[in-house]
Amino acid sequence: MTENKNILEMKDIVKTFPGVKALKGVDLNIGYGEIHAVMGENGAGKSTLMKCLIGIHPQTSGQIYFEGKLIENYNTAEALKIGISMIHQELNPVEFRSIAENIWLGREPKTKLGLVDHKKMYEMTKEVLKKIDLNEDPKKLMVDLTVAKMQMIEIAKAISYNAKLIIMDEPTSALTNKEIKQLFSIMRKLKEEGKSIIYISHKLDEIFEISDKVSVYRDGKYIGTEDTDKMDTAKLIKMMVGRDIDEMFPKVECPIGDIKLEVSKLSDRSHFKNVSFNVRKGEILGVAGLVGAGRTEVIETLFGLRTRMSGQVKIDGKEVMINSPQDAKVNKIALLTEDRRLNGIFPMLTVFQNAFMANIDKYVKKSKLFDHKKATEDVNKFVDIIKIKTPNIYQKIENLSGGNQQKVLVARWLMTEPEILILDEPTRGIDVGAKAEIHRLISTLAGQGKSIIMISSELPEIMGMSDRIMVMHEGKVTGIIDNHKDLTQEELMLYATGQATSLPNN
Amino acid sequence: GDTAGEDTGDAGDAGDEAVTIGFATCNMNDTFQTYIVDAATAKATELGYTLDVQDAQEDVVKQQDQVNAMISQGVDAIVVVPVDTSAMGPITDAVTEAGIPLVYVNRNPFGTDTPPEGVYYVGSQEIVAGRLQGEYLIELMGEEGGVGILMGLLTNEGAVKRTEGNEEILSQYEGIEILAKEAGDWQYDKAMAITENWITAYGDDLNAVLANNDGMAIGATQALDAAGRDDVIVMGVDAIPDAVNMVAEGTLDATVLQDADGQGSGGIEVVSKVLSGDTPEPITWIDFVLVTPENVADFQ
Amino acid sequence: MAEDTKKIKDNKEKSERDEKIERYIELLKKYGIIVALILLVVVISVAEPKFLSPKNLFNVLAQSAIYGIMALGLTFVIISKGIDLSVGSLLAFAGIVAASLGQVSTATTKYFPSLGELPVLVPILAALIIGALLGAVNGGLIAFTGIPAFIATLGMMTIARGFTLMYTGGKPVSQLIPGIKFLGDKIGPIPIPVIIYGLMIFITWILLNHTSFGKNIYAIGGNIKAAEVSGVNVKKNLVMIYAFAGLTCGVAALVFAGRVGSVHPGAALGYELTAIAATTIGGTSHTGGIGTVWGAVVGALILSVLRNGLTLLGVQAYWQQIVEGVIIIVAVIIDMRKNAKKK
Amino acid sequence: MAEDTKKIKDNKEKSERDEKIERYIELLKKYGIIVALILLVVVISVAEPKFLSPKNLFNVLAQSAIYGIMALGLTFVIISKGIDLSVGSLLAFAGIVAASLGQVSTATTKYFPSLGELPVLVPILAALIIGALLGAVNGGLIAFTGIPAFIATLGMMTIARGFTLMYTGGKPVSQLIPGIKFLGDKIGPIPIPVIIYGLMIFITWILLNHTSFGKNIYAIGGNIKAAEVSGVNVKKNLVMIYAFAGLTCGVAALVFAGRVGSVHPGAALGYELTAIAATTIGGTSHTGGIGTVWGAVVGALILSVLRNGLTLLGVQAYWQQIVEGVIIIVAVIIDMRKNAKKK
Ligand SMILES: Nc1ncnc2c1ncn2[C@@H]1O[C@H](COP(=O)(O)OP(=O)(O)OP(=O)(O)O)[C@@H](O)[C@H]1O
Ligand SMILES: Nc1ncnc2c1ncn2[C@@H]1O[C@H](COP(=O)(O)OP(=O)(O)OP(=O)(O)O)[C@@H](O)[C@H]1O
Ligand SMILES: [Mg+2]
Ligand SMILES: [Mg+2]
Repeated sequence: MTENKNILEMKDIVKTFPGVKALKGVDLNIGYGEIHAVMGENGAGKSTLMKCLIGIHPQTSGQIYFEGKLIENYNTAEALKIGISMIHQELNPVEFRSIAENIWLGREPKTKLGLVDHKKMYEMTKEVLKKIDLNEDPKKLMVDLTVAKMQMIEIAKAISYNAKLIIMDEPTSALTNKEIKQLFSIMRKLKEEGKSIIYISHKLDEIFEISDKVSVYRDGKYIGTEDTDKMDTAKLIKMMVGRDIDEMFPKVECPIGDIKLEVSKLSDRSHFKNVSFNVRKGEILGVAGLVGAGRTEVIETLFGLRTRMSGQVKIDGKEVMINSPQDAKVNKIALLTEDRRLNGIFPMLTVFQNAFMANIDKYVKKSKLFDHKKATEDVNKFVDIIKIKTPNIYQKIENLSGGNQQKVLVARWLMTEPEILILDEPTRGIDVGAKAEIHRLISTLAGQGKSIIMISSELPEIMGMSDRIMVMHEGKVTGIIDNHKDLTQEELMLYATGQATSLPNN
Repeated sequence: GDTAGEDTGDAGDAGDEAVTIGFATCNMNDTFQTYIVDAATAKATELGYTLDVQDAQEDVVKQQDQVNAMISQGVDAIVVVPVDTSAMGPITDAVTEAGIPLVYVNRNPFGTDTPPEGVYYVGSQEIVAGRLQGEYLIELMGEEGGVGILMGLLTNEGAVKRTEGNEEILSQYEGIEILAKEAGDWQYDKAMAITENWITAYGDDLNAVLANNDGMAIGATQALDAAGRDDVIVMGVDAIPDAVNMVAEGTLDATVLQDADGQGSGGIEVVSKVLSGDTPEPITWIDFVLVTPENVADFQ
Repeated sequence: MAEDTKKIKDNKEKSERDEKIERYIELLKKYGIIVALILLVVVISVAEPKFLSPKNLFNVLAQSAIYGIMALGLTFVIISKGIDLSVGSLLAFAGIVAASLGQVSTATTKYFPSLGELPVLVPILAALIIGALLGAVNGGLIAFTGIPAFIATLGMMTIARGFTLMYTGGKPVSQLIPGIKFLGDKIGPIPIPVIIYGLMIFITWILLNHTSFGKNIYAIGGNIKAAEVSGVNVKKNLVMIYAFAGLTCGVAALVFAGRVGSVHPGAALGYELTAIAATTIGGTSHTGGIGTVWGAVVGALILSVLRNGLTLLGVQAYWQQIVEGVIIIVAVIIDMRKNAKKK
Repeated sequence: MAEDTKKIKDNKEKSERDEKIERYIELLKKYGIIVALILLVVVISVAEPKFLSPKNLFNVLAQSAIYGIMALGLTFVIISKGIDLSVGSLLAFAGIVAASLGQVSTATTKYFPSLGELPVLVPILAALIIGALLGAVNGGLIAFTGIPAFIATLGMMTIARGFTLMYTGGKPVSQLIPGIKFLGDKIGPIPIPVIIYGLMIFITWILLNHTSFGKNIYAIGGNIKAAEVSGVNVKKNLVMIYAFAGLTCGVAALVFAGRVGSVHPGAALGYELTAIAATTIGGTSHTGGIGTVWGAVVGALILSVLRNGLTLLGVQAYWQQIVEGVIIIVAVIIDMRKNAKKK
């Protein structure tokens, strides 16, 4: 036994779900005070392995040693008790409860009478929030937070357990650079305290920045473990995908046409003011900004999901009134929303149903009956193209890995073939291989003369894909910049932080 | 149907085989109906019959289904307490078609008509119970006063008929005002709440409460007691033991005995006559009897 | 390396075999409620062979027709994550109006004394229109005011029952024209309620599985916000869902009037629970987005087989209630095995 | 740039003022159901001033006690995204057993003839234990077999009613000892049911808002996965939730026995809908995770004020049903304004 060296040893872990063998006998060893990246394509089994570890899905076979001791037949409560905590890939807010109640759920501080000590709970919450530099009222309800804030709360919660081993399953997919930096400094502090961290992410640069070691998995199999400094991007990708990826951002240059959509002086009640921009046919407009810049609000208002206070929207030069998503649909606008669980997936429905749901009318035959054959063909086509990993298209989408769920949503919206396609964080949680594929599809659509608005918190993606980039800061547009080779992330950040503006009259 | 014909054929020469009688009651949640069932069961046991009791829970379709199942099962005779007297046509047809003797009990589906051949009725007319309450109230209270009527479930025929009987009598007197008619749904506590509210609303104008059953009458006395109102006349229907006791004690002014024994055992007697080859009268009337402090001793 | 590939191949074969077996078990589990129904039928027919007589089987089918038809409408409602407590009252209201328009001219207590005998189409249309209209009111309330379906339909339940009682002063309406009674009759050995039920099953199945309306129902129940984003006209569809449920009440009312030969204001009291139970037993989930037409049919059948069987076996009335409760629970527990491994 | 900062400041000030007004409107909207209750009280007392007499007000409170107490237990159940249809039957069963243990020794039809007069604690404990135990069975079925709460409690509803009927052969149990009757009596002007109701409100409020049990209830209903990954013992808590609901039925049974002076097997038939309605009117949502104790209280009050008021005003029986339905819907529509701004 290799005591003392490793805090965690997982040996020959097998996990089967009906119809799916998610883990086919894999290992994972984590040292004390180590930040260990776990990498792999969507559906490789990363989250499943972590769920075995934290006691959500006990493994079918295999052993887990924690601090040298074999641990068996335990549940999440016991895992938390022995010092393992986890930030889950899917956010799990109890929406109509406060931040404090969410953090201390299941272990509320008590008074002598055995009642919950709310005062202490709020104080403890403030302390934890301070650690992650988040200034929120502990009594605030989770529903009132943005996805990014909720993610930060989850991070705070995981830290508050004072666990010896913290699992972080894609904690940064909903964060922008600012929060990511913050998270990394917390992680380094934890490491100094001798704590170990398992870190999962699809953003390769993060891996190289923060991790000590990398373990790679593919199709439920263990591929290997390496010290991070001995790795490079190409090698890592090769290990993950099993082949090279030639181009991350296969942007095809295509002729840009007339103005398709023109938004002027759009404002809502409180999140943004006087936002004006336009998109042309065949153009990809990237939208950058920090968390809370109001990007999501702008496009949700444009789409009719939120009430607008003032402003004008023109399509093909004609003013349109969009007060509901149906109005948007009539005007051939489609929106891939930011929050996958809230208004993205239909969790209990199949991949098939999820994929065609925005497109029902397209498959209604002359007889008024639904054309299952054609719909099945189309869905299967997309499953192949963007490599959605699922036993078949009749699998419940909830049983797919997070990244694969996201791919289904992307497929849903690409299938609608709208004139104007708005994508809010389209590749969140998607692996490098599939990302390239999705970029290619977006690019193809633009090539067909569609207008595309793409919000992304990943600056390389924005810079790799956009024709023009709109940057927002605190509810205002600070710049609309033509994309060019020499554009740097630093330059964009100046706009995003409000230190520069190209629109002086605003 | 073929099968049914065969089955009754079997039953015909069931001299040594046990005789089974299907008994389709309307609702076993109704205390009074349980007394009819008890009486019928006792009589059947006495005669050596098996009684198969089915409860339709006031659902007329369910009752139809139960009778159909009894026909399939091949019972020797069927006794029905109708859920809805206007809806017995299909049951009458199905049972007579199968050649099985049919006895209706307690609620009369034929009104003034004579039942078809092979079909009998044992019971009374609900409206009479209401009339008896009304007439006795006039005796006690005189021809002037305010009355509240506690109705059973509004969807229930007994409730409608008994109330009609009350109104028929009371409307003959100009000095009598029906202050309110409300649905206590046969429930003790609902009747109690309604009576409490009547006491508030009508105060001393409330002189009497006529309830469609004893349970609600008991609820009303509870409310009146609590309010210190011993001047209000209360009457129920059914003469369940609690109510009879209360009449004896003087806490309840009257109840109306619907002779459960007479109806339950009477129904089985008609069956026994038919099975032994006699032809009983098509209708056996079992009269309502008013139970008052004067005659209550006879009923305890 | 060679060993590796062999192992992988072995694994593949093994997992393929495993998969087959698993898929088989899956299937059994998926249709667990049918297994429960078959078990029930077997047990009852062993105990009482008369159960299997064709006449009795047709009886069972006819018996399930009324709440079975309402369960079809409720399937839509429950898949959309709603509830409809008003179905029993809607049946009564639609039924009593239809009956009052469908009395023979010689009826002793005629509701519309001046009215002769109308063609049977009039009461039929009346029942369907009233049902659908009141259902649409339910749907409209839910869609446009945002009140919970429980409240809207609870309100409708007492309101519609109140109007039904008022319509006739609490009295039944009987002596219906042959055209209505025909709906409760038989063609050869086949009860017409069964034919109507079959037709309604077919229509419901088409609507749910082969039209965009059906897809929208699943979307609304699956995630109403995602449905909105996907451009589903949620409000319109909600109105349609409840209108359809109301329509099934109208159809059930006609079957009721046909079978019973009269309609009383207490008709179908409490049927909402029976119909919801049928739907739920059949696996339609109150968490929304999940449910099938055949499930509602099997659920209704389980209830009528159970009731018929208990009566045939001569189980005593109190025990019937108890046994019915136990068997419903057990049947659904059997059905739940399908989720067993997914903790 | 300077202009910019000024603008931002303006905006800030403006938005602060806006926020204050908004918070005010928020508050009004949040307590919309209270506004509805007050409206109702005002309208009724203008039409009939007797409504406001202290005696009548105590009546109203006492009348809401029975279903009000059950609504407290249902609040837990519904917040946890469940339903309990068995509460009426549990009341009847707990009540009839308690009554049979609490008869005076001279009772004419004594259930246990050989039993003398037991201390009042015996029937009280019997009612509470039976209620809690059967409730725990509900919870256990739901937690350990995974069947829907609707089915488990529907089964329990018919089973418990069946046993209740069997227990006494359908007959009521009366002539209860003074100790039980005391529970329906008054202390000074204050009805004891009101005191018991008040006590139960307090206990429920403490449990829901000041214990980890309460937090767990919200978590289970709001996001069961969150509860699981936070190490909450969901199964144990579900059992406790339904056991508590059962316990409230036991308490309500005692109030019932005390008020009425006897218990009959048909007691509280259909009360499940009334109690669920009270909870739902008070804003507890069937989508889970949302609900308050005061909401259940206000909901129960709305129902009893309504019923009391309609009687005081002499509204005819059929119309009472109709008006009750309409007002329930309207009250909840008023309450719904609170969600108006949340898209
Ligand atoms: N509950 C479940 N039922 C059935 N299959 C499941 C279930 N959970 C996971 N799977 C399957 O197991 C496989 C591994 O999924 P997992 O979530 O572990 O992937 P992942 O590596 O975390 O991917 P991602 O990067 O997209 O998060 C996938 O094929 C998925 O479909
Ligand atoms: N439901 C809400 N209640 C209150 N404030 C909100 C709500 N949603 C968003 N906000 C506020 O609106 C602002 C912008 O929100 P959001 O973070 O979604 O912007 P964003 O630019 O889309 O960021 P990102 O897409 O990176 O998450 C923030 O100040 C946020 O706090
Ligand atoms: Mg994952
Ligand atoms: Mg955003």
